[in-house]
Amino acid sequence: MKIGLYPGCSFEGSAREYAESLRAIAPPLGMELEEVEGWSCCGASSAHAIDHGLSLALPASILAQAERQKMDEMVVPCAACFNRLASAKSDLAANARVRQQVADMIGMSYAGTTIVRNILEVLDRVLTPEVSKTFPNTFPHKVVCYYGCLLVRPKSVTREGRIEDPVQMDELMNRIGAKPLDWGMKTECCGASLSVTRTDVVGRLSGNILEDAAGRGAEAIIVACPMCHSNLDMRRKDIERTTGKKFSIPILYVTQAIGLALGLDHKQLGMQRHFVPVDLKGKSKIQIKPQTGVKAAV
Amino acid sequence: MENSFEPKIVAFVCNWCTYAGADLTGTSRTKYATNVRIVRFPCTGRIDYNLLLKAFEQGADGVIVSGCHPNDCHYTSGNFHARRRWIVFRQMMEYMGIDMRRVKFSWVSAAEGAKWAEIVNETVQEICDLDPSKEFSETAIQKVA
Amino acid sequence: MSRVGVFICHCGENIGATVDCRKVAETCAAIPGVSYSVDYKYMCSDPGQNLIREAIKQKNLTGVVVAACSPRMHEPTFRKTCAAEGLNPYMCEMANLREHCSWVHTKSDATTEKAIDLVSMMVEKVKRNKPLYSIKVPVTKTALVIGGGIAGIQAALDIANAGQKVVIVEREPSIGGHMSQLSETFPTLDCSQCILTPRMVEVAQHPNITLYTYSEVESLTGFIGNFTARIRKKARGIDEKACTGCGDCSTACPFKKNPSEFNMGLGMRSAIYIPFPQAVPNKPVIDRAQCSYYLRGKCQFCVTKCPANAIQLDQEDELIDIPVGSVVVSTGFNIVDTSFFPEYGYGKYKDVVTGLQFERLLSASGPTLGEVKRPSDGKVPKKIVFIACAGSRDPAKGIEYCSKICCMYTAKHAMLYRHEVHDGDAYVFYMDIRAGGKGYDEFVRRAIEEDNVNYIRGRVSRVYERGGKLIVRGADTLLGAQQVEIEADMVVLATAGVANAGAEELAQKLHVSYDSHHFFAEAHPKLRPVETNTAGIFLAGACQSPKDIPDSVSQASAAASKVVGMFSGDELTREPVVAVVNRSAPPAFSTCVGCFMCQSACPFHAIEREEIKTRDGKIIKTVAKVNPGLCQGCGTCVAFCRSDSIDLQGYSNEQVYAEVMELMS
Amino acid sequence: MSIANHVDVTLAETVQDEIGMSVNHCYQCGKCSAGCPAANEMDFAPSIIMRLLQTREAASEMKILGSYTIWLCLACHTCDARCPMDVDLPRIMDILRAESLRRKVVHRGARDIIAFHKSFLHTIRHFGRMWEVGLVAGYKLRTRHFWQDIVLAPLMLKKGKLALLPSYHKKLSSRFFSNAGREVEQPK
Repeated sequence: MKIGLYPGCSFEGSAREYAESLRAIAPPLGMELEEVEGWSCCGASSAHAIDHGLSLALPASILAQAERQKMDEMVVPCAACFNRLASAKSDLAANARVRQQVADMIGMSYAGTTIVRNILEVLDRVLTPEVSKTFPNTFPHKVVCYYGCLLVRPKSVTREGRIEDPVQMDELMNRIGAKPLDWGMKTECCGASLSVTRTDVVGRLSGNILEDAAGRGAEAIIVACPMCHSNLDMRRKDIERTTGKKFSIPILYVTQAIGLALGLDHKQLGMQRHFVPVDLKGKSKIQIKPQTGVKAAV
Repeated sequence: MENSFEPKIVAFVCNWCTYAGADLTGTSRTKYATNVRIVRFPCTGRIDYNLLLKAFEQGADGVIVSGCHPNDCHYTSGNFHARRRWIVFRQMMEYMGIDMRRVKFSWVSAAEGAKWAEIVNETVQEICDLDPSKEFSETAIQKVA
Repeated sequence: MSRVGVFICHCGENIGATVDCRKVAETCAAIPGVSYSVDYKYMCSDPGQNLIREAIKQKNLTGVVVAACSPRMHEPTFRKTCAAEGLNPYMCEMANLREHCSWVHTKSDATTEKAIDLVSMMVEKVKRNKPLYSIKVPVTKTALVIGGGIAGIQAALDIANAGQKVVIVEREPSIGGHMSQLSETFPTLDCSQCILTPRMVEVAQHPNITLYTYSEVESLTGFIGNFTARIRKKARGIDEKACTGCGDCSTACPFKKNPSEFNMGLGMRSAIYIPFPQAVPNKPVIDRAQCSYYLRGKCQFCVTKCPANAIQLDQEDELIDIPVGSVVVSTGFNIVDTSFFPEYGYGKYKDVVTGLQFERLLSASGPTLGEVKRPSDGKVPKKIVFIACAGSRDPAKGIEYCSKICCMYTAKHAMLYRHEVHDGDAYVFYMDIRAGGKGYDEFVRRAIEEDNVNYIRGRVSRVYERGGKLIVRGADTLLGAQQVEIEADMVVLATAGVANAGAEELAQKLHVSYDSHHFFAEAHPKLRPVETNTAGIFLAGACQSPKDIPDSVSQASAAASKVVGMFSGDELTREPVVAVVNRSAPPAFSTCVGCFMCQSACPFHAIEREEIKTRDGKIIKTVAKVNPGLCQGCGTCVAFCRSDSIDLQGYSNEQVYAEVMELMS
Repeated sequence: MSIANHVDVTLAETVQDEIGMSVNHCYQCGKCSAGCPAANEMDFAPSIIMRLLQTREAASEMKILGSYTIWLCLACHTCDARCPMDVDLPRIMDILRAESLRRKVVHRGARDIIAFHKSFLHTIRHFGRMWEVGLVAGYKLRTRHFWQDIVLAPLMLKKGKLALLPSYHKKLSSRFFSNAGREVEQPK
């Protein structure tokens, strides 16, 4: 299957292992990825936070380029970029006048013909149960799938039917022989957009996520979002500082888990880039103090 | 309305659904255009389509025919008969050269006060874009004669 | 030359504010044939009506046009007025200046213009009206009550006690409805079963009441006073005469693992079962979807075990036609579909239950025999959270309205829980407390003040499971909307009430209108709350809107009194709005050619063939004839008639053409 | 609070014009506040912001625009996903932030956050793409938080997650930026 690819900035920096693992599993899964030429940043959280025009212009320019390259579909592995592109697309579809203004801004024609897909939609298509049977290995681990916000909300943008309890990632894990556990933080926010400026908030929110995952005896948290990954992995020290607890649970990109099932080695999948070492033998070990009853009744 | 002229529109409605619906529009104080005059029938099944011709001949610019939704007819099947006869009659009116955009068919239930207001406003707007009705005097008469 | 009187009503400010009534009256005075035209503040008031009567007398009017509110509101009023003055009531017509003009337009010349058109249109009609005389039809003095819940039971008993015959049709195997599932009832906390069961028995034993349980209305034909109901009596698989209700069959049945409908799936029942101990009739029914005999053709344990040989596995559905004079619809309500609350984890977590399920957990006849135990592990919940408005007032998910009963039953639930589990904490998340009603607010205050139920004003965002606890994340909007997190053992949703599945279908069978939420529509929200738009069909209870028991019962009694009133005479007078085939003497002159298109079009089979014979009995021709008893006056036949031989009284071709021509002139 | 001193064009109107829904649509159930992951840090819970909007009072508007809340919103969309009245709070927050900047009444605690956004946009303006080093440098200069995350950088470098040089040099056309942005009306 030939499909367009918008890598997004993190693919060159903080999420290189995501890029590497995706590119590693693409051929065996029969995916041919065509990169959008001369792509720019999608604006992420900053653009729409303070400059609405920009938050439409940047995605529009990317989509316009994709159209030039005749892409019917484009996979956007970064959940944040996916969300920005998809919502800009629906905003532009909703209002012709705005569409025109934006087209003028970017100086390119924009029709909105390229369909924006997130990584799960695409993997679900190529990694069918049949295909998974042909895999050399399995990924026999207890995991929790963490979707975060950007893959599921808002419904209108993500086309996700089950926003409170999504399952595509869990199904993918099932197919590669993992045991996805039910847990409480599937779609809770990790605090990404305050990662740098309010690390304490991130510490608390991401802390809850690690705590719940570890508390249920998960061996790894599976993610499909560089923001979530960098918060849960790179910011592990900060989390431990705010929560006063130690967490050993590794964070894997969905593509890395699949890579392991495909029998690729850690290096091919960029595992060495993780801050939290990926050892899936030992269960993550931490004790969680019993919670108190009514929290905020102060 | 860009167009200045005030179209004359007559509405043939059934007593049980659309007339009641229009009453609800009133009780809920929803405003709509003044151009429509409602003629009340017991049932859309009663509406003899020659009345539409008569209306156009008399200079109506548009006609609304509205009754109960399918299956909701107070008399079980009046609205179905109306719909069936309309299929035939419409061809004749087209043959006579009447612009069929002047005739609006709709189902409005007793609970759909808001919908009635919408239908009236839409129709008035559409008819305004069509200019006053001349077809009948100009074409229809000659064709029939 | 006709002498029409035109009476323009201001309806206080309702019409007067936007329509220049004086001008309308003056303009209409000029219409040929109008000999009197006046405007007045309130036409429907006594002085107003006297104004009309005086005019009829003084000007000796031949017709009257009252331009006021909708004819659906006051046509009867003004027709009576005319009749009182000796003018045939059907010479009086109304122009709808309020609902169709003043209320939907702003003050302007156009509005007044429209008013004038509407009035003159009616004047042209009235000029062509003919005196009509109301039709007498016989009444079948039997009432059909659809639905055997508390509303149906009440209505049936009231009618039966007034000496009239009643037929009750209940879909379930037993009567009793939702009320029989309830534990205690607010605000008095008396046990639901204790007050209901005697009524149920009374129904079963009443000489005037025939009870069809496990049956449904297949169709309803005819018209007020003369309906025919076709009832499908679903096969129970039991000979009800022979069966003694001993229950041996259920004990014998090897398939006991079927979720019990009566216990909302919290308990199990066998494939052949009596829904609950106090069921009326106390006869079992075989659930053919679960019974091995029907699934695999094997196992007849019940048959062998039955001491009365009452089991009839080959029994089939029965169709019964019953003539009835009027119908009371009391099919009740249901609770919103359980897939409604993804964020509350209903269906995902066993210990998140609906209000009705919690009633069963509290009920002495319930799966836990009245002990509050949570479904997952049977432990007694020490911390319980009630979430109000679970479904109600949620336009985003489709139920905009307030379900009315939840505030009260939630207070009751919390209170009963506290009585049951003294060391337990009860929390209620609410938006508003709607406790209008006798002793209702006092009841809620008692829950808060005496039983120390913690009421927290705010909606719950999410419920999820952690370490065997249900984490309820809400906010306290009275403390600056600060977050509240409660680790609960159990969560009860104050589930919204919705129209019964199939309500729409039934409404269509009965030809009564229903609202956008599929609740049956009353004829007038204030003045005719138990009538429907179809004469002879009345509403009782929650099928019209969610209601508590007192409301349902009083509405039921109201409906019953309507029925009894209807049955008080031997015949009813019907509006003479019926079709007639023109028959000027000698009969041969009827223009009817006997194509009988009308016959095939008529929904009421009101068109008969009539042979016109010469004196020596030679048939000249066969023409159509309308049976005025059966004709409902829809007029479909008129539109079908190819030779203009059939016409509808009150909506004659002459009249409607005159209206249209007047409008456009 | 006196309901007297209204302002001529209220924030409520601005919001309504842009999201096509009256702020009165909110019936204050508090579900948004209940689910908001950042609510504990906020000076006003999201539902309180809605309430303040509903008052249409000059005083309330200053409270809103000067609030920390509008800057702490994570745009995680938990609120509007569950809002029974379909109120699009994240979009309202966007609008309020823009207005707060326009009227220059930004909460002092929000300076860092704005500094971050500014340096982010500055970086992509110059390199077309995000470049962590540039971003962080810019941020530190703006905020003087020189020591923040100082341990992270070398580690990222070691793990190959930090590019010392921007991967790509393509200035973004200035037409993309806020002056232009202002001309763009928010889609209804």
